[in-house]
Amino acid sequence: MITSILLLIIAPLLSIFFVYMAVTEKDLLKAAAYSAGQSIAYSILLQAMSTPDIVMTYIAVSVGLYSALLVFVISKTERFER
Amino acid sequence: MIESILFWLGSALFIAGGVFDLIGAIGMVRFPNFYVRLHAATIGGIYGAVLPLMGISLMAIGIPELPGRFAIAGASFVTAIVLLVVAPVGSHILAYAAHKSKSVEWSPVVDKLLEDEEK
Amino acid sequence: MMKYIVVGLIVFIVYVSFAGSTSPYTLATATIISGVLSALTAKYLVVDERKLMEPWRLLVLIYYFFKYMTIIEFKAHMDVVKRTFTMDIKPGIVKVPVNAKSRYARSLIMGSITNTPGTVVVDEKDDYFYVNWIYVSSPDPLEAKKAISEEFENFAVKIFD
Amino acid sequence: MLEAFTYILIIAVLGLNALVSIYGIVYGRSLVKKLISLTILSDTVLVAVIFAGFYYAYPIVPPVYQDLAGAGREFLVKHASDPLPQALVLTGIVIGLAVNALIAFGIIQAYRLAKTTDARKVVEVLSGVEVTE
Amino acid sequence: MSRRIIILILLFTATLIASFTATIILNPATPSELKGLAKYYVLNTINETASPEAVTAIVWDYRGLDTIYETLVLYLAIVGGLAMFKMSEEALLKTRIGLTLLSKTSTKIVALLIASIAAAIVFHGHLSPGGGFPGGSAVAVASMIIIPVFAAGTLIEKGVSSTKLVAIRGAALTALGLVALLPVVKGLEIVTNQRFYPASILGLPISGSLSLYNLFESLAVASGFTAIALYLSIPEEAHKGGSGA
Amino acid sequence: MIEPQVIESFIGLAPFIPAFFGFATPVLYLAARNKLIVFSFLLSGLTLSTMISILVAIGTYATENPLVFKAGGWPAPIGIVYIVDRFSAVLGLVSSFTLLLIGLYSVSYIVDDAYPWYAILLLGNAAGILGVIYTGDLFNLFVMLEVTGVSSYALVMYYRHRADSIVSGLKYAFIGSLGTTLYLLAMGLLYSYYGTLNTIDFSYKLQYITSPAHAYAFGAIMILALWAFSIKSGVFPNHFWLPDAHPAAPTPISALLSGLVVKTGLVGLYKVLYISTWSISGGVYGSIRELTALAAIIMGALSAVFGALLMFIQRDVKRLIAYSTVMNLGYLFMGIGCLTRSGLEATLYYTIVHSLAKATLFMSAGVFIKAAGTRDLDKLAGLGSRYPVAGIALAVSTLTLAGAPPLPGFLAKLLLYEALFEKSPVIAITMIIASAIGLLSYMRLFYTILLGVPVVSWKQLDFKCAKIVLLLLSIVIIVVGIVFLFNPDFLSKIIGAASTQSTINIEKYAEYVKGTLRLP
Amino acid sequence: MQEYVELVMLIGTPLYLTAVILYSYRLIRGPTIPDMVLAADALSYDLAVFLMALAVYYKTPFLTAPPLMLALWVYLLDVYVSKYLVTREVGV
Repeated sequence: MITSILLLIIAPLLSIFFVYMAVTEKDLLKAAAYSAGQSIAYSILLQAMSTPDIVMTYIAVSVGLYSALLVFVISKTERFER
Repeated sequence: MIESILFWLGSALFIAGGVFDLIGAIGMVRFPNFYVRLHAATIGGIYGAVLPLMGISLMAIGIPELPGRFAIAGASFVTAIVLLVVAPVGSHILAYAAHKSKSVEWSPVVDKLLEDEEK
Repeated sequence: MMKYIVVGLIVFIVYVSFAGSTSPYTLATATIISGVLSALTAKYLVVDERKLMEPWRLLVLIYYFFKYMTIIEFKAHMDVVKRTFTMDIKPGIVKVPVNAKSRYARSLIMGSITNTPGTVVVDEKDDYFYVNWIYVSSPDPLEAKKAISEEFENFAVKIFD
Repeated sequence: MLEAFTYILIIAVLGLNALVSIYGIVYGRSLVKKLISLTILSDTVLVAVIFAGFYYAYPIVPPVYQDLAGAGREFLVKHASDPLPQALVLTGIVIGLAVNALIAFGIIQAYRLAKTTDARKVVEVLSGVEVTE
Repeated sequence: MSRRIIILILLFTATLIASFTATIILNPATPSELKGLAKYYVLNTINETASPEAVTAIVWDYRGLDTIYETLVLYLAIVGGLAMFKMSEEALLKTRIGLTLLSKTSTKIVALLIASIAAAIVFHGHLSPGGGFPGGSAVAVASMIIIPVFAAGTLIEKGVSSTKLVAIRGAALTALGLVALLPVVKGLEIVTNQRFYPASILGLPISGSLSLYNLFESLAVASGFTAIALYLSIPEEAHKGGSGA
Repeated sequence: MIEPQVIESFIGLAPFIPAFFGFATPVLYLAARNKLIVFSFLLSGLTLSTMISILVAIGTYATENPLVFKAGGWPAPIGIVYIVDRFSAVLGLVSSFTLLLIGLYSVSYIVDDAYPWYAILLLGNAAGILGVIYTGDLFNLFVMLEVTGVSSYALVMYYRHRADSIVSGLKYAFIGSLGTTLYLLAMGLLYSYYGTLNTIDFSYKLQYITSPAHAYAFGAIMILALWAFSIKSGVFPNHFWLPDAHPAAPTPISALLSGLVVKTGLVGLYKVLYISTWSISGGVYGSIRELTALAAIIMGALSAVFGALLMFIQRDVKRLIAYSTVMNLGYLFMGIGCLTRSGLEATLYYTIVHSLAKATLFMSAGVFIKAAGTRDLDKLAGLGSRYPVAGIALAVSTLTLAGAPPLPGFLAKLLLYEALFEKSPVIAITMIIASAIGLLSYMRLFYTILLGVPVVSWKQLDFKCAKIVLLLLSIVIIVVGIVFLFNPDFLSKIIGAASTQSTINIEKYAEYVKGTLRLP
Repeated sequence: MQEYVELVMLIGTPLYLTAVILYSYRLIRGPTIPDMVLAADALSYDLAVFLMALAVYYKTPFLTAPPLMLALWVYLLDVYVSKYLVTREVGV
């Protein structure tokens, strides 16, 4: 019981940091890494809610594909937000 | 009998993995630059992840009333193997990329790679 | 032919142990999948088919795996754990000569070096590895090799060359 | 009490994250930054939908039967996580991915044409276009 | 200590304090049981859809129409990207840099491991969590790792092109659509499962159409993601020469 | 005659067939690599779905009750059901017919080599529009909105070498996906508080689930849904993407977007305000519902006035037509916000007229634009006499939209005016003012193109398909106008019966659908 | 047996979650990109273990696939970011 409660507290608190940093960061590659961190935090929350179908799909899309997509986009456009 | 031995061996590995993970994390925070932090991350990757995963697979086999214990054991063993293959590549290519792009400031004792490249 | 069987066997084992059951359904699908995947990938994975015929290489690999995970790794871990608290570090990149020829042997050495805390391979250029070392005791290539990669190379040559 | 605290905390955090990401969508300078904020917003909403079906049970397990005969029905009804929001979110994730991939393509193409990803400058480029067809 | 960090810490503490006080003042009753609709799904999934997995049962049977149109959305996005990015993949064959030796060797092994794991996820999709989309995306990891490590030209050289991949995706989705459409010939509604498809073949549990859907969906997802990665990996120099603004 | 029960099991095919044809197109393209084959495939898909929608429309008028299609045989709320009442059946018929004509027009309009992708996107869009109109499940509505949305974003960005189309497509995509994300949040709230996703089931749950917390949740659901739908429809505070996106697309797509895609928000609002909350009578829920409707009316009124004013100052002909869409969607939101039988009647008729006329207007303007190579209105002067068919179509559609008497626009405006006057004279007067300002712009368009003096050279184009389409559409518009205007009986049988079914007889409607529900 | 599992988890949870927080600190602070990606790596390997242990704790074999996926997809992040840093163009 205490383990899942701990997860339910820590994961959202971590996500605040990652979301805020991702939104305010000027270096877009760093922002992509923060967004990956945010996805990891959310997937802890989802796993604590015992939804493995979603976690699998969510990790695949949000940690993997979005990061790859963002790196592709950054490599084809520009890295810093002015 | 054999099962409780497996369970306790697995739990010992799991907890030891936690300790190593914590030490790795401390190293991650304390070390001064990226090239040194790589080694802390390796601690977290091998004794902090591969070993406890094997521990979990032993632990799962050691609990007779656990439903689907062989599934858990098999999956965590496969995960351990995948991590063993993947973890060095992660550190290695990150170090390679950091050195190539010169994005990290550090003061090494000796940097043969840089010397050879400048030659 | 051998390479297809070996690759198929690996796929079969991974599939069954990940699915975690030995029901007829799992075994049936595992057979189909291992056939398909080995037909597709074996030619890219296996370079020299003759080496697959020598089972002692596999025994050495397993022995190496256990020795590596317990003794070598433990020593290296303790070393870096100590440095985590004392902060007694002297990082640098040293050159390490390597004699192994085949790609798999070299990769095994590189992976082993990187997986031991304290050493990370940064780059590889004509018969030299450039290794990032947490405590450079000596910048000389041969001495560095003795400290870092000698044992790995012996095993790797036995297994893959 | 602890459960109530986690309940409120998660709602508060999801709300805060949604607000921060909407801020990013509206005030982000770069189109890529807007895209990142959009992904965060959709992720937050998806987690919120999952949370809509969440309830406190120990342990909470996936809604899957161990065997095909259907044993353990009573246990699952008390301990299974809600399957319907999971199905909805599965749909939502894929749809979000599709939209974001399309937007990413669009951003790259816009950069090729306008040589910038700054949202305001891109709009300036738009206003200077001769209307021909 | 920049302004960003200060705002972050303020937000963090404000959230914590707000939820503390809200808990103490409101102390809401937390939900402690499943909703009625969800109970129905959990209780009846085995009898009605022959699948012990309630999520897959909802995704492909109870609410199968949603999922088919969701695949359509992803398909349209990929096609839209292809329409926007029309250019030759020849440029990929010219320069092939790739990454280091270790990453190449490991990627080979990892790709094999991933493929077998993904197959396990796909083929057990109706029995355990997972299914078409997670399995297909796991296959796509393999090809998406190969692209940066070995360079995309390697794939092109082996005869993989994005148009072909989209065609594979279209073919897989056509097969998926046929699976959904076939019950119509017997006067049943589309996406009907258990009244048309058998629950098992030769004693192997396949849950009717669910395993077929999973198979085709995974093919479609894998080829679609690979297509996205492929035409995003065409270098910019190739674009500058030909068709500018 | 086919029994309605048989038709019921085929309704699902109407959106599914275009989707299926879309799936099969790339294989066909790789096999044939021929534009004509791909487009005939496209047209056959659209024809099939048009035939099904005709059948469905006949079926709904053959019985008193709506048709209920259960996907996979599952009753609501367990599975997805399509609830097709007369309102949706008529809209579906008009939409699929217009889509077919737009597809035919595209044959001669799309000449570059990305045509197979264009065909797939058009088919996907057709699937999405028909799905939005037919579905009776609020989450399925979200999926269908996204199908429509994604294909529209991609189609707006179809001209990949033009900065304006890419940038306005991006803007559209950002705003649109923000809207649907909010709608998804509303669906989460809906499931969390009411435990259902089906419209009729929701309406029955509203009767006995009441608490302060539920009132807040209901308010949030309504606000989020209204916001999302107003984004999809391009109504006042969220209209800013529309005048950029609609002109930037290829002309058939402009016709599609302005004629049909913006209506998806309207249909969604119909499903939320009429079908799923009909059971509310007074109380907190009642006032929330009234307020939402009032908000829709106010947004509609503002958008009508703004659209009319901004329309007047445009020089770009496609932008002018796009602003006219903003104005007309404002009228429609005002109509749907009335919550009365006459309001719904006026909305339905106006929607049909607007879909046909706006598509015709865009497509006829497309002929002139293609001929003159510019979108500047002044440079298009006098081209109407060079292309008689397109000229006639332009004249018919402009006069329709302006509300000239024998044409259907007149009756539509009359009905809307009466409905709004019942609600409040102020709103009715707002509509008249906006309408008067709009009239000026329509007349400017009409006079410049048809009666002006040519200033640029033009190309002679071979536009056989376009000519057929425009002629057909003009005839349909004229016939619709004459039939409905001079035969009030017909009007009450078709449009009146539809709106009666969804307002006055809604209880019977819902009881029938409830009979098909299986409550867990 | 269940009480022993509870005990092991009671000892293990603080260790792993503290490590998660420390890794996240490095991920948020990490002055350079490689630092951050390395921290994300270590974070997800750590979590892979912990989430796998959650399967034993919740007594269900169905929570085992996500940790593996986490490890794999973070590997993808590594590869993409380092390839970008080396060549600026991912696909070549």
